Amino acid sequence: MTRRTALAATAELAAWWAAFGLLWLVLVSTVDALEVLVGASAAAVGAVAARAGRRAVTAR
Amino acid sequence: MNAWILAATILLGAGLTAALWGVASGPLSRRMVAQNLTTAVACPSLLLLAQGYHRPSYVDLALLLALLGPVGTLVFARLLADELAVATPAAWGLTWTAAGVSAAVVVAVCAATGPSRAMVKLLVTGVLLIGGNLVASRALQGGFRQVRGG
Amino acid sequence: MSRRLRLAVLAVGGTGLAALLVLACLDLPSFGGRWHPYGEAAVRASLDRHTANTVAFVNFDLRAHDTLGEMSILFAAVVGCVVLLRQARDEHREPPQPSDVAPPVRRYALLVLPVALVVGLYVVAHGQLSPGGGFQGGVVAATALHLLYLGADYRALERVRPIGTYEVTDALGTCAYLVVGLAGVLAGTAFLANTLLPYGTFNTLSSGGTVPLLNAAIGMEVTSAVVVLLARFLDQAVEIEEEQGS
Amino acid sequence: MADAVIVVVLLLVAATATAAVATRDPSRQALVLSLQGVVLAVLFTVLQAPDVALSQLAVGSALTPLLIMLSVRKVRRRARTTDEGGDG
Repeated sequence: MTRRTALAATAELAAWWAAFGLLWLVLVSTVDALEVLVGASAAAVGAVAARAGRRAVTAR
Repeated sequence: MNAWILAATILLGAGLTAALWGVASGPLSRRMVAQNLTTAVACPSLLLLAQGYHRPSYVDLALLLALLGPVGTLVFARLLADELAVATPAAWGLTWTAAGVSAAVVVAVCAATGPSRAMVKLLVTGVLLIGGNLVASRALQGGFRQVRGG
Repeated sequence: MSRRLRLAVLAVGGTGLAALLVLACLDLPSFGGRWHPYGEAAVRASLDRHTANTVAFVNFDLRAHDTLGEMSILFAAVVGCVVLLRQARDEHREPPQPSDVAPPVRRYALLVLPVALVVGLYVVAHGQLSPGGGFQGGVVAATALHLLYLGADYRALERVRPIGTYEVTDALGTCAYLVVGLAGVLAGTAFLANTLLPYGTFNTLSSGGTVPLLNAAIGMEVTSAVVVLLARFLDQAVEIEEEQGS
Repeated sequence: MADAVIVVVLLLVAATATAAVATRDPSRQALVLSLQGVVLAVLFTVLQAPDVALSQLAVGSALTPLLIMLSVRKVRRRARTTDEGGDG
């Protein structure tokens, strides 16, 4: 993995992570510190799944 | 009983009766279209019911149905692809009517909620519902044409 | 036994059942009444322990033993399914053909997969606050993964689904539930008693003592169990072929 | 009057269940069954049991159809291979 692809991968993950973090904030009713922490972890799982899914389909 | 629940009752009674009639008789293509219609009828009704009972947490039900309903239709479209290839269902009029009804319900419920995060959640549900409905209709019309054995 | 005799026996049994049902219905409290002794007791106990969703309180605190039983049933069912649907000696695997799915459908599947996963995690995490819980969220999260089969093909799904990991996670989730239960015994109270953790602030993620932990364990168990179950069904339906002439 | 929605949904449940029993072909039956899952979820919602409705939605809308349709496909494929094996 070259530096360029690593950068692209990080950017893709960060974009998905931000999108799902926002989605989590929309879903919950009250926002506090623990909620944000759990939301960030869930968004990270979602970001990894999104990238893995895209790669599984395109890389053939 | 308030106007929201009345609207939900009428939508459920008329829409699901039509869906049942379509799904239980006729050729496969008609049954598939009716099965897809189920989501488009039940999900707005759940939004109306959540508003009618003043329970914002019931919106989760509509959100889940908006996500999983089209997935159910995709399951049938994918695994019955050989049979669907013979007689392709075409019901874009019905699909756009359902999308219009969904959009109207989402706008009405949003207007009653007022600008807040809850409203954004309703909008997300609406987008997932209408987008899912359109994609499921597309999938029924040869979305899985080349699938054999897989 | 002739057909007439069988019908007569059926009629006698049916009449008796109908009579009993009618008798039972006459004694029921009226529909939608205000008198719910068990409900009121459960709501009071649930508020005592700062659990906003009374159903989650009943499932994971008051009747946590029942949930343990239900979880064991699912676990045993999945183990049985894995044993029954394994690849037999006279069968071989044929790699599934790649399929050609319409681009809009594929894009939709790739987008909804992570969205449904995040929503599933949300339903699991908020089990003690809003409708939902480990079972519902787990099923949604597991269904989300299979969008890869629907939107692409089975090979794409196999690439992101290491089945061994899910089998281990299934067992780990089951163990986690038991460990939380046993921790109560070690702390000096009883198995699955919710006296271990502080009850927290009402209507926040950390409220309800051990309820969120048990919820998370169930979510983990159900997600992996459904993935393993569907993997066996998909293997049989898509990959495994019987040998010719066997 | 307030219970009108419950009556409507109960009638729908009865009609859908009858239709599911009356359908013979398993794949057509799965279609009716997925409709019945949604109707049952609506029934649980109007009876104020959203947790149960959520379970019904999660299981009934995509998971049950997928399991049934995969089983149907396996059985059909098996019938086809045995036919071919018998010919050869």
